Order: sequence, then structure tokens, then C-alpha cells
Amino acid sequence: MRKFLNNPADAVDESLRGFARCHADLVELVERPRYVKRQRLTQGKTAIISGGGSGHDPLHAGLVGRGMLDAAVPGEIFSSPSVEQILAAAEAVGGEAGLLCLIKNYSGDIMNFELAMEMFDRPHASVIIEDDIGAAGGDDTVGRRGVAGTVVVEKLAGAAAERGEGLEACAEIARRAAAATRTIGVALGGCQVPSADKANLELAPGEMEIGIGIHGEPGRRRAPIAPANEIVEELIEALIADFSPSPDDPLLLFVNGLGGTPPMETYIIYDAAARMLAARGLTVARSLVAPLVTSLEMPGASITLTKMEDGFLDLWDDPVVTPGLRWGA
Amino acid sequence: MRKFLNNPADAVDESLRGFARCHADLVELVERPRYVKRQRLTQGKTAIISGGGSGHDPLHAGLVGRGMLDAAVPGEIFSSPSVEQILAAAEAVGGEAGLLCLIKNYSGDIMNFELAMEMFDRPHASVIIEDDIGAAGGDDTVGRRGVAGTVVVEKLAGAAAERGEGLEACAEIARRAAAATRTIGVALGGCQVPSADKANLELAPGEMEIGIGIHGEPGRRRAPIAPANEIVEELIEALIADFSPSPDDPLLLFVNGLGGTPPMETYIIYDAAARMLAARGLTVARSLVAPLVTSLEMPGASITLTKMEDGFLDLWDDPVVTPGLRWGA
Amino acid sequence: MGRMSLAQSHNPAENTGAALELLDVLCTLLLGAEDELNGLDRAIGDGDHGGNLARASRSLSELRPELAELSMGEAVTRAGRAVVMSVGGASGPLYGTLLMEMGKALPDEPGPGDWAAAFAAGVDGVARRGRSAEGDKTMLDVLAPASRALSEEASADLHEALAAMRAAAEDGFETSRGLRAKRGRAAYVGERSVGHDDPGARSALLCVGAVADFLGENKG
Amino acid sequence: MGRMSLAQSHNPAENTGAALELLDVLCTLLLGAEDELNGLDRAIGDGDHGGNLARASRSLSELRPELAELSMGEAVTRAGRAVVMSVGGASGPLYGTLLMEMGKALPDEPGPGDWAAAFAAGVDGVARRGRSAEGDKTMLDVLAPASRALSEEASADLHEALAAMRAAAEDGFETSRGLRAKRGRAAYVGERSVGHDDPGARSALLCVGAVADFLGENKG
Ligand SMILES: Nc1ncnc2c1ncn2[C@@H]1O[C@H](COP(=O)(O)OP(=O)(O)O)[C@@H](O)[C@H]1O
Ligand SMILES: Nc1ncnc2c1ncn2[C@@H]1O[C@H](COP(=O)(O)OP(=O)(O)O)[C@@H](O)[C@H]1O
Ligand SMILES: [Mg+2]
Ligand SMILES: [Mg+2]
Ligand SMILES: [Mg+2]
Ligand SMILES: [Mg+2]
Repeated sequence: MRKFLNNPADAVDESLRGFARCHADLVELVERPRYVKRQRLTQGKTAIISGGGSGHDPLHAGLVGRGMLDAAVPGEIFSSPSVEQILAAAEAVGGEAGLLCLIKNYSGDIMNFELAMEMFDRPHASVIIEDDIGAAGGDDTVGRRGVAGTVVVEKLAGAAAERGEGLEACAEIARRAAAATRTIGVALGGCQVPSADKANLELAPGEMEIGIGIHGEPGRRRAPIAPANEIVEELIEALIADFSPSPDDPLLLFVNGLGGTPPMETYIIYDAAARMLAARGLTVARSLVAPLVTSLEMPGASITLTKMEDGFLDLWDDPVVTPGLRWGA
Repeated sequence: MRKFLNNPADAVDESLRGFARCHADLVELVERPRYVKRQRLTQGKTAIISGGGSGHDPLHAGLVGRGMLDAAVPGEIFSSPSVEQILAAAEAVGGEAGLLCLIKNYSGDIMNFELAMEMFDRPHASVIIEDDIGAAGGDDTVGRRGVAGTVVVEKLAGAAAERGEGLEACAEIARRAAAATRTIGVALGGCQVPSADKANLELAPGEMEIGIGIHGEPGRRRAPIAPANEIVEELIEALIADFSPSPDDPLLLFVNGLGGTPPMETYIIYDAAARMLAARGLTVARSLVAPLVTSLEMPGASITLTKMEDGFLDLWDDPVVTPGLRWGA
Repeated sequence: MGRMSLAQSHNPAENTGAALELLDVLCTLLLGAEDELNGLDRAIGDGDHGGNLARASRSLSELRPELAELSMGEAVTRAGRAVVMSVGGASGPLYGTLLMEMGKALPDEPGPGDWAAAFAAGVDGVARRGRSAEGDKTMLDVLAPASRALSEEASADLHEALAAMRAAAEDGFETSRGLRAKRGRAAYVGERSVGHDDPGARSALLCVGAVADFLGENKG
Repeated sequence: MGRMSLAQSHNPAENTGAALELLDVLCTLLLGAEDELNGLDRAIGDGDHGGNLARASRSLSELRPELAELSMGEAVTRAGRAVVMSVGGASGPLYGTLLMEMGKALPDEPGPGDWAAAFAAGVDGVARRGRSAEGDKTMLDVLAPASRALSEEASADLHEALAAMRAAAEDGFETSRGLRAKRGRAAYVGERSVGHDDPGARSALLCVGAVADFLGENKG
């Protein structure tokens, strides 16, 4: 395995320890049960937590901090955190102002958050994120997956909470943001869970998977790797077909690296996507290019579009100070 | 090739166009001859430029902005920029306050910067960065290579210039920073220049190269991939042996990803390195974990240590606002 | 003196005592199956199903003294809560829900019919919690037919009922192998899951078999 | 009427005219060798040596009208500056320096000895600029022996001198193949460079050969 690892079973703990040590000014790691919270909490603020399987760094722990999450609950690699972890994080950061859980649409995550919230006795709400249109048609199983769009939902809801909005208002922002966001990804290769036998996705050299999920779930189409412009054209087409943005919708264009693809290539994708949107008369009002929702070392990328509804642009521009995303302060 | 590309010959241009479009608030791209400069220049400030082959993003273009570079000059992939490019960038940002060139120790870079500076008629100085101890012993050729430590030199000199220090003072900071910095890298696989036949480094699956250069240059030792702790132990030993930091030297510990290695692994490396330095009684005063000097999609990482001499800690903490590195503002 | 069957005594303490023996049996079994279950999960999942159930087993063993103080229903509910709390992933909430829902359904002095009804309630809980159904290539492919068989035969002879439950579990397991996973991590590998044993179905089969053995022995 | 040799006429304009013809020959040659040189560079470098020299050739062709107005030394210097400015990488500053240093060394009416001396000055400039030496598996492995041979034979018959220069270049090229690269991008691939032709050595050999042809023809 081409990885820097000691005992694979310790990978998440060791990595989080390094992460927390490096960013001790911003975050604090609690090891048992495992969660990451802000170094300084704001009293009376709506708290926001998220969590899920590890292996998607900086999501979620790297997005803890001012203007975004109050706590993150990292499970094992690609595996949900336990109820105990979620409950401990909820109790650590969720006060009478209420707690908002942002949950990616995976059954493990949903089950564990659901059970934890059944045991949590302060005000709380949950919003499910399901932005991935990648498997459209082929997925008779679990609905849309939650992928890179999670960052957008966390940012917008996080900004609202930082401004002092209440639980219901923050939940509403999160719901609207989730509903206004679509993502589709493409992989040029697989990724390998340290404890598993094989790569999560088996692509022959020179093949790509259009619509890939962030755990290597199959997408909509496998094909020989095409020129970047053709790939991006297909992704942009799919996004537009899915939720028909109009020229009046200011768009957020977010190109996310999946872990093994360097910035040179994600900027090539961004350039093509921005040109193609402009050519269709659509307006890119905000941009983000970064590997924020990765799949271990997978070579690949995803494109996320969000229709920036009323108020979203300001919330987006609000300061954010986290290890993984930082601006305006 | 597992890459998002159109015509390989256009990769650098397309990527820079995407980059500049995405970060239009911070930088501006001039296409002919190609360079990137700050969106807003500060009159009367010592200007700092750097440059070199592309394929190491965010170095250098991603480090243009307040508190760091005034301009960056990107060559083709792994290939020096031309004199025309360097001269144009120098003339665009270098005024009577003077121009400092920060040059990684590669003969192409040195030759082109040297020729450009022979034609540049305002006050200027150059500092060569050669922090890579990776090839120690084996390299009878070109001296130490300039690698991830470049970020440290650019940050410290950039902060000095932002504070209003003159050319000679900034050059002296850069010289001292370069002299106080050591890096060693390790690769678990190669990387592929789009226009070349083969990967730059041929490693069998399960092999690693200790001391790798950022273009895949051979290091000091090839061996089966070892547990992370053993690898880090070897790198830390090599760094300490090379420049003997004392417990009185506050250290900067910078773990740099080479492009194909995700944060989970670089934080595992950081955690091990921080523990090992502490166990030797050494003091990690500042930390940075990020892929800032990459080698296309190479899976690997490097560790940089800088002895933070008088004044360096404050310069390090000064605000920096660039697409690739951002804090304190 | 043979051990008491869970359904035979009218003395609650003895019931709980026998239940704790069954708990020990199941924990030992799952700890012993850790490598096998990890191996199955490595092929189509993330290789941790055995580890997850080993963690569940260890936390249940720690809980043993506390469980001994509780009534049957309370003890099973409490055990489920412990699994839910500590395991995470998918199997934690699912096996935990199975136990919690069973515990809630159990009267103070359960007879065979009560156990069958409780099992059915637990399996319902799993399907609800997992938003899944038999045929999705999960533990439900074993649990659901086993529970149905037990309910159908619950009024008959206990030996027959247990034999029917075991046979249904085995059939369900065999059928499941040929299916494509639609829930859980194995759904990520899509078609590649066909022909592989689902780790949760395997652990469910092991548990159902052990319960049948235990109760059959005590009965005979 | 044959073309004038670069060294024969006492009329500067004719000299420059012939020099421009040689320039055309070299540019055409290098444009034609683009794929070959890229191919060599792909094996041990980054596949752009042909492209770099094609870019140099194109910018020199654009410069032709301007060069026609200059004296020989100025024209060669100006050509070198154009190469330096536009090409980048390693070969830009090196071939550019070769020309600039040659130009600086040329008197207004150069004879064969002057050309040999200028070539030697250019080669010195390359070594200084590149901090490199013969044996590093670079263009110098061809340029240095070629220049030495020309200097040694410069006072002899021009044909013999040109033949010696060409032979030395060819020998140098052959020797270079077996060396390990110590400069330039090929140094990155270390031992793997052994047995490959260095692209810069190859382009140097092509140019030296073409110059010998051109001058030999004109002389004959
Ligand atoms: N939604 C679901 N409904 C029912 N069973 C499920 C569901 N998701 C997963 N499972 C079961 O859980 C098993 C995997 O458990 P485990 O490996 O412990 O958890 P994880 O998949 O989180 O690593 C699967 O083999 C399957 O039987
Ligand atoms: N330091 C040096 N001294 C002499 N020649 C060099 C040096 N570095 C590179 N070269 C020559 O330049 C050639 C490569 O040129 P080119 O491919 O155009 O540039 P780059 O290596 O920047 O892509 C090499 O084959 C070698 O002959
Ligand atoms: Mg798991
Ligand atoms: Mg080049
Ligand atoms: Mg599992
Ligand atoms: Mg080249």
C-alpha cells in the first residue's frame, strides 16, 4: 500500500493527534470518545456539528472553527462514528441555544446520528445533505449521496450561527443550501482503505468513472479517460440538466480535488467549467478550488454548483477561520 | 496518463488561467510573457519575486499576495521560465525600492534569473535556496536542491518586505532563513510530466525513495515502504545530523505533501515528527502541514525544519494573504 | 443439572442467569469469529465487521455485573444500548437496535411466543433503522427469515421451532450470497459484491445458530 | 556563383548576408528536427528540447530583418539575446549565451581564426553559465571538442579544419551517450540516463554538422 501508516487501525487516531497538535490554536481533540471541537466556544450560539467516516480530510474535523462547525465527529475510515461519540460531541458544544446536526446521506451516519439525537435532551435539529447526482438512474438503493456540497452547507449554516441566528433559522439555511446544491465527481483511479483487501474502485489504467462517490461507489458511466474539456462538459451538462440554474441565479462554482489530483489539474477543470458556464449565460458569482472532501488518495475531482439564493452570498463571504478553510479574518 | 489535461502543451496556461480567474481578488495573470502578480502593489516596498518550473503548485504563483511574493514567474512543467518572463515580472513589480529574487538551486532557474538580472537596471539582489539534504553524499553534481524550504524563505522575507524593510535587510533575512532551513523528502511513487514518456521516478510497487527531489530526482536510499514511524525517524535523524539544532533553537516543523498524499497521512507524519523532536528535547515552536511544494501527483511528503532565529517567529506570525497560504488577516 | 432454557423458569433471576450464560456464549463466539468476519468484510467492505463485533462483545462483557441486576427486558435493552453506544459504523446501531427493540417487547416472564414476538420486533427495528429490507444483502437476509420461521413454529415443539429458525437462517444466508448489496458499505462495490458472503449476514447466522444450540441443549 | 563563406569576404554586408543564409539553414534544420529532439528529451527529460529550439528558430526568423542591418558581431549577439529572452528552460540561456559570447568576441571582419576564437569564447560562456563541463552529458560534450578541434586546425586548410571539427563533434556525441547526466533535467533520472543520447548534445551535433556543410560548400 502506497501509504504512510503504522498500524492501520491507529491511522485515524494518529492523524487526528497530529492535526490537533498542529492546529492547537483553533481546535481541541477529545480522544475518548473521539471528537474534535473548537478551542473556544461562543456561549449562547447555535451549535453546529457534523461527522461521518474518516478519510475525507479536511472534512469534517478540518472545518471546525469560527464561522463553521463547533465540533466534528470522525468515525473510522469510511465508517460512521458511534452514538457515544456523537452524543459526547453534542453534549460538549450543544447548549440551550440548540444544536444543528449536518448529516451526509449514508445509512450509517443517519442511524448513528438519529440514535444519538434520540438520547440528547437539548433542542436540536438535523439536516441531511444529498448533493451527489453522480449515480443518477443507477442508484436504486440509498438516494443521493452526500459529498462535496457538504462544505457549502456547513459554511452557510456556520456563518448564520456565527451571526447569532437561532436553531430553526440555521436549520432552514442548511436545508435551503442543501436543496440548492448539486455535485458530480469523476475518478481516474481508486482508493484503498488501509484495512481492506482491494482498492474501492477497480479502474483499468486509462479508464475513468463518471459520477464516482467519495468512497469509490460506482457512478453513471465508465469510459476511457477523455480530454479535460470533454469531461468537464459532461459534468456541467449533468449538473445543469439536474437543477436548471437560470442566468438570474448567481452560482457558486466549487471544484474539489479527491486527494490524489494536484492543483494544476483542478484549476484546469475550474477554468473549463467557468468558461462553459459563462458560455451558457450563467453567472459564476463565487469560486472555490481546493481538495476539501477527499477520498483518501483517489485521483479525481468533483464539481459542485450552488444556486446562491437571497443572503447566501453574504453568508459565504463572512469570515471563516478553520484549519482547512480560511478567509476574511 | 491519470491526469485531467487537454493538450499537454497548454496545461500550464490553462491552469494559470483558472487560478487567476478563481483568485482575481488577490492576483492578476499576465499571459505574454507569462507571470503572476499581486492585484495591488504597495508603492515603495521592496519587491520579491520567485519562479521556476511549474508543477509544484501552489508554489510559486499560489504564494503571491500580501506578506509574501509580489510576483511569480511560472515556467513550463519542471522547466525554468525564460529571461523575458522574469524580466517582465521584475519590471512590473520592482521599483526603486529594489527587487529581491528568491531562486531555487537549479541550473535552469539560476541561469535565467542571472541573465534577466544582468538586463534589469533597478536595484536588485538574489538569494539561492538549497535546503534539500535528500541526496547527501550521492550528489556530485549541482549542490543541494531547493525544495519545500522555499516556502519558509518566501514567508519570512515576504513579511520583512511587507513591514517596509529595505532590499538589503530583506535579502539578509532570506539568506539567514535559507541557511537555517533543511528539508528531506520521501516518495512512495513517481510522477509523470505530461509531455514525457515515463514517470520521473521508477519505483516498484511497495518501494520508497528516501531523499527524493521534487522532480523525482534520486535520493539517498531505496527500500521497501516501512511503517510511518520508521520513515519519519530516518528523516528526522538525517535533518538533525545535518544541522544539529539545539534545544535553544525554536524550530519550525513543516510537513509538506508532494501532491498525491492526502492530509490523513501528512498529519500522521507530522504527529510522529513532533513526538520524535520532543523526545530529543527539541522545541517545535511553529507548525505547518500542507501540500505547498508538490511534484505533480507524486505520492510522498517532505519534512522541513527551520531554526527560528531572532525575529523569525514574529515574521512567521505576520499576516499572509495568498491563494495558497493565509493567516492572521 | 442441565442449564435452564430461557423460556422455562418462572424465576426471573434464573432467567437472567441463563440469559447471561447465552450472552457469554455469544460473546465468546463473536470474539472467536473476529478474523473470519474481518476477512469477509475486507472483500466487500472495510474489513472491520469482526472488530466491531469484538468491541461490542467486550463492552457487553464489562456490562455483565450490571445486567445481572436487571429484569430480562431491561437487561436486553441495556445490552442493546451498550452496543449502539460503542460500536459505530452500520452494525452498531443495527445490532443495538435489534436488542433494544427486543428488550422493549419482552414481558417480565417471557414464554416462547414472547421471545418469537420480541425477535420479530427487533428485526422490524433493524429494517426501520437501516431503511432496508430482506434482499438488500445484509444481516436482514438472515434475521428476517429466521424470525419468521420462529414465529410460525412458536406454538409447536421448541426443538422444531429452533430447527426451523436455524434452517431458515441458513437458507437466507445462501440466497444472500448471490445478491448485489444495496445497503451498507458493500453497496459501494456494486456488482462486485455478488458471490461474496455478506459479513453481517454471516455474523447473524453465527448468532442464530448459537442461540438454537444453546436453547436446544438446555431444553433436551 | 557559390555562396560566400562567412570568413572570406571583406564586405560586411556580404558577410551578414551569408550569415543570414546560414541562420536560415540552421533554423530550417532545427524546425525539421523538432520531433526527433523532443523524442530524445522525452526519454530522459521533459520532452521539450525540440519545441524549445523550434521556438528559438521562429523568434530568430522574425528577427531576420533587424539582423540584416547589423554588423556580424552585433547580429550574432542580438540573435543570442533573442534566444535567451524567449526560450527559457536550460537550453535557452545556454544556446543564447553561446551566441552572445561569440558575438562579443567577433571583430568587424572576422577571419577563420576569429571564428574559432569566437566559438571558443562562446563555449566558455556556456560552461560558465551552466556551471558545467565536458563529461556532464550535455551539449558541451559536443561543443567543447568541436571548438577545440576548430581552434587547433584554424590556421590550416578550412576544409580540414571543418572536417576535424565535425569529427570531434561526432566523437563527443558518441562518448556522451555512455555517460550519466550530471547537469540539466536528465540529471534527475540519474543512472537511467546512461545509454541515452542527450538531446542538447544531439542538437549541438546537428548544428555543428550543418555549419561545416555550409562553410565547406561555400568554400569549395
Ligand atoms: N442499512 C443497513 N441495513 C441492514 N444491514 C446493514 C445496513 N448497512 C449495513 N448493514 C450490515 O452491516 C454489515 C457491516 O457491518 P460493519 O462492517 O460492522 O459496519 P461498517 O459497514 O460501518 O464498517 C453489513 O455486512 C450488513 O450486513
Ligand atoms: N547546466 C547545463 N550545462 C550545459 N548544458 C545543459 C545544462 N543543463 C541542460 N543542458 C543541456 O540542455 C539540454 C536540455 O534542453 P531543453 O530540453 O531545451 O531544456 P530543459 O531541460 O529546461 O527542458 C540538455 O540535453 C543538455 O544538453
Ligand atoms: Mg466500518
Ligand atoms: Mg523544459
Ligand atoms: Mg465494515
Ligand atoms: Mg527539456
